[in-house]
Amino acid sequence: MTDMTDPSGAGQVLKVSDLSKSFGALQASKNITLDLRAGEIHALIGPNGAGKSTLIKQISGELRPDSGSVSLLGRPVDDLDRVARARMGLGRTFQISALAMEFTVLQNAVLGALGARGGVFRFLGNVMRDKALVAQAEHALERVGLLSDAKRRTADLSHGQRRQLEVAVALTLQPKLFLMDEPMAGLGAGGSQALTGFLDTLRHEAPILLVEHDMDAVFALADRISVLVYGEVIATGTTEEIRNNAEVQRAYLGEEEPV
Amino acid sequence: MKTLTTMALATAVSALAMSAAAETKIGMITTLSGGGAGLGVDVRDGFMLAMEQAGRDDIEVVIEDDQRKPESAVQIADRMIQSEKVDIMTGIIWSNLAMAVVPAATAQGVFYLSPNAGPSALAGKRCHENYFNVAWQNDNLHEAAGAYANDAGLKNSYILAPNYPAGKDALTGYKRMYQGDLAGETYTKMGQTDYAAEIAQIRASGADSVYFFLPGGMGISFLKQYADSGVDLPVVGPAFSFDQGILQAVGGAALGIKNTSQWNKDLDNPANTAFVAAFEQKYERLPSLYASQGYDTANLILSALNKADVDDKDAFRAALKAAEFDSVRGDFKFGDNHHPIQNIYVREVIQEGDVFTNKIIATGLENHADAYAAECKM
Amino acid sequence: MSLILILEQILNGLQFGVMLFLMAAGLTLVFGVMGLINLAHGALYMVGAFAAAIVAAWTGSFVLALVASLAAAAAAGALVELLVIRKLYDRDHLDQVLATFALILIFSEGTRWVFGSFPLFLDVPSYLSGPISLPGGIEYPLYRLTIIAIGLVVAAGLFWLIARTRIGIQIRAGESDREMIAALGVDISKLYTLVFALGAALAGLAGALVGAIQSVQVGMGEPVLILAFVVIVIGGIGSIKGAMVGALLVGLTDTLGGVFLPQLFGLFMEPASATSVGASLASMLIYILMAAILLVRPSGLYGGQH
Amino acid sequence: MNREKLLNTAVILLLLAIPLWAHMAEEPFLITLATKVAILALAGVGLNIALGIGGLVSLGHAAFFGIGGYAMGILAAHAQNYEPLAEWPMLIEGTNQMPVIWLVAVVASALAALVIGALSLRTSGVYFIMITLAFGQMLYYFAISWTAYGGEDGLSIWVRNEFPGLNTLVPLEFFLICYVILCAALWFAARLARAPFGLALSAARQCEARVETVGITPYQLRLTAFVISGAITGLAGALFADLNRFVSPTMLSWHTSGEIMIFVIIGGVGRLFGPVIGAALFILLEHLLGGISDYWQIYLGGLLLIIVLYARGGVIGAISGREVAHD
Repeated sequence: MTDMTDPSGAGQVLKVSDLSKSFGALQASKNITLDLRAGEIHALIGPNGAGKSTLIKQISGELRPDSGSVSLLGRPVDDLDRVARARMGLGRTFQISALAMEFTVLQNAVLGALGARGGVFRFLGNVMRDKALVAQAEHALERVGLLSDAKRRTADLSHGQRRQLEVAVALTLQPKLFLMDEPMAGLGAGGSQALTGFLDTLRHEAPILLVEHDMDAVFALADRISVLVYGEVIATGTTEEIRNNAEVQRAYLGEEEPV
Repeated sequence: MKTLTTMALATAVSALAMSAAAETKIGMITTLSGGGAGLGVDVRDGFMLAMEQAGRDDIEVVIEDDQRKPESAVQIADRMIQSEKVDIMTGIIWSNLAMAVVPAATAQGVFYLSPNAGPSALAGKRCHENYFNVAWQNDNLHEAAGAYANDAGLKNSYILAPNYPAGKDALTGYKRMYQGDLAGETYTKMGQTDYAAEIAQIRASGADSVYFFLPGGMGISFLKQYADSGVDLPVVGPAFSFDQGILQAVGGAALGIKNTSQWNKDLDNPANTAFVAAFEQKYERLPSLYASQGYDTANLILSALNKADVDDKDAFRAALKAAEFDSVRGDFKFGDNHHPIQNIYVREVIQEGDVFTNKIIATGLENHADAYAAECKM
Repeated sequence: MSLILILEQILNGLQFGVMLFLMAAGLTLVFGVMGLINLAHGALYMVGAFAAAIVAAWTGSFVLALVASLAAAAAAGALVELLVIRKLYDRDHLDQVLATFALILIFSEGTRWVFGSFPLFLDVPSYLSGPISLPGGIEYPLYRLTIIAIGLVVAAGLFWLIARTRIGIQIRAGESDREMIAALGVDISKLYTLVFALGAALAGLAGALVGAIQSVQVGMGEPVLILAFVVIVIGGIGSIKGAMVGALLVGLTDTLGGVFLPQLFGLFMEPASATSVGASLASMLIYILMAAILLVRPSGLYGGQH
Repeated sequence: MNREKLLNTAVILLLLAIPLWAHMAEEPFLITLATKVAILALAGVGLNIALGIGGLVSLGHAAFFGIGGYAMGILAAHAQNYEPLAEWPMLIEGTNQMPVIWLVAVVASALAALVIGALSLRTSGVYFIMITLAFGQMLYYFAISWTAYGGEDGLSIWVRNEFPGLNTLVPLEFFLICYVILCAALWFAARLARAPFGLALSAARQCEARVETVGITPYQLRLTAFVISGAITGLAGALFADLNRFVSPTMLSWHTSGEIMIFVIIGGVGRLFGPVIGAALFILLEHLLGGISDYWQIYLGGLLLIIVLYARGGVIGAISGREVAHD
């Protein structure tokens, strides 16, 4: 196994050390260690059921690991819940979109801006007339290409558009790092390409830990790739290293088209 | 408007024409739906029987259901007084509803005649010249039970009642007359249906008798469970748990139990004989205590109307106070606080054919007045 | 206080708990399998008691009355399931609360319409009446012992049904995954009707058993219903085992609290106010118990995540 | 104006016009009915904040309604008997001034909502429904056995409490007080729904994970909503007690909780004016159906079933024909 973790810890935005989690007999995470550095896109790939979502949930604070530790921006966050980690600057998108379906697209984005700014406990002013919040929300929508849909009901969006909205809401938080769970799913070729181009520019704003099945996107975007199989990281390295890694080919890529 | 019953059934003219002719308007608020509706139905039926017998076409009775909710009762009362301009009100079964309605009604100049509830406050400090109680002050039947316990030589009673004001008044009333010791005193939960724990306490307490006040379904449950428990101490209670409506549901468990009442169907006076026969004929069931109270209330009103116009309040009040009517209880008169001074009898539950009913076996208290009359400054 | 009295009170608590279990089992089963919260469960208890009272009056047989209570409540349950409840499975809890609240109004007032406001008569059969002597000199009503026995037999039967039979397998499958049992080729709507009728029959049986020593009247189901809710919340909604433990806990707490709290207060207060304060506190005791348990375990003692 | 707004305007104007007409036509009971509608609608507006926006199905709101009622009853009873409420550590007198009573009712019910909410909101879904129901029952049994203030008999107040400058014994003037409070509550609820808090609370109902991911704790949102909701319902309870000049444990029973919920549902969940229309319809039905039969609750139950099963948007939904708007 190729260890590419930076031992010095410099520029580490996220560090996962020796994380383990079991559900009964099933060990979903086995001594996982990985990190995310400033300015990079670190892709996490692996077959279905490899434990990617479980890992994401432990990083975001939704699930508690049995052992091991997670640090954000150099600070251990094992005792912090999901809300606190979000406040520290962890922006997240979901595999199955988690949006307020009755809201308009803009309202969802404004909610993100509100969460970032704080001041939720205000009871009288009209939040949709708060110029700063709306501007921030519209800016985020514009960046993902959803501004023209701002007035539509979220429930009426296509699956791809919901993914875009997820990214936009994460953007409004101006996070220090992104955790993206399959943002390309259901996007179609054109949308997928557009989002790939966008994420490419985004990495300079904040690094991204990207879980993705779309291998074209992964190999186009990722600076580094980690391969998760049966709850275990079997390899971490540059796209080139992973492409050539025999173990990876055997365990994972071998079953698919050669990349 | 829920039920508008226009009297004067002797002549079947249109309701409209009659209400125009009516000179006296009586508002009856009573419980006709929900828990305890049986009592209201009996009061209403007794009351309307007397009205029908009188056959007067100048009296209109408006009947409304309070659902046993104080809030409903208050609002119906407001409407009857404000919109329908009733002269006389009656019908309320429960003390808490009476406390909510009566003070405001009498303060607005309406006469109120209680056919059932007799809370102590209305007999004492908060008595009112326009308020008459035709049934009893709440403590009366319990006092008679205490007196009977002395007569029967009971020396160590276990007493129980629900944990609410009328329950406390009941035990206070019993203790006021009772001279023996108490083997135990228990307040049960309101609406409690299982008395196994209390019966176990009674068994262990060494009591020689049990006195209980558990109105409605609570009494049925207690009696059935008591009969089944094998504890065979004599039981005494007020008439409420042994009345005609409820007795059939208790069944044999009540046989032989002594209970106190100001009325029974075997009271030997012409008014009562006629009443029992007429009630059975019209409604095809035996009259209850509540029916007798409704009947007396109506006859008291009728007797006063015969002597005075209801608009002449002082004259009408005096006519009510005189209480010159043939009560089914025999002698009936009011004390200074407008509460009855009357005999309270001891009855025993018997079986006639397949119907459970009561017979009078003794007089518990003679010409008994309530304990609060002195507090009434009228 | 003698040991015998304490033992007798424990038996009383046990009997109360067993009766609550019969109510709670149906509620928790219906919630576990169909995800439905049913406020009208108390109405089925009332239906059972009324059916028993009527059949007992006709035939004079208590056994037939019990059979009638099971049949009538199951039939009423199946009917309600087919007409109303079926439409509620995919709805949120709010719709379920309201629709079943509406059913309470209809059942209660409908029963009053048909049978009037006076309580009906239902008595313990002569062969079960009166007390028997237990070892240690306890005199205890035979009928209450019978209730304990019937309740325990029903509980055992229910555990067996769920653990060992085909229907039980389907029920357990339905709890974890509705699609899976559809995939197994089970007619899910028939299963739901069956489970609902089973729950209703248990409630009806409880109503009839209890009706013989209490009063058979409109509205008799509601106080019991609320206690049954407390039971399943304590036990964990959907768990039969939780319902059993919760029922016994509530039965014993309520009975023993009602007996001992006033005496406890009597140690340092004058008797009149001690009985009053003690009785007040005793009536709130099970709710305090429930709040305490939920503080420690928000989904009850044996509850999973729902 | 869309149809929902038109309907809302018509309803609120009608609620004002009927008592004004009744006053001139000397039909004081109609005014009393309208007052009851306004007060029950206020209770519904309170519940709707928790239920409609926050999705908190509380079957224990009777607790706050009753606490508001008892705040009025206790203060006024002490005032009418000239007995101080407390002599130690300081002398506290009862009062018959409505503004003071309202303040106490709001604070007391808000505190109760804080305690009950803090415990209940640890659970969710069906547990939440049941635990709120159980807390309501706990207070109900407490009130029944609390004989110092009447126990099951309740507390009667001989004369309605006073409001500076008005004669509250005149039905119309008391109605206007209630009407103004209802309008203020509606205004507040409308603002709240659009405010940052309303947006976040509504989002927490729709998708808890979304709210957490943007760094907002749903528990705090819900607890705040529950407290506001309880306080408004408590204020309605104080007014209701003053309307009847009477308070009893009936106000605390779970049937009351069910009825408040029925107002909200008949009108339409989450609709600003849902409780107003629901309460008006409920009172109307009670009086119309009550005239047909003693067993009117059968019809009420049937109607409720139909609305729940076939008309999920309630009356407003049926008339204005569109989903709840959140803009």
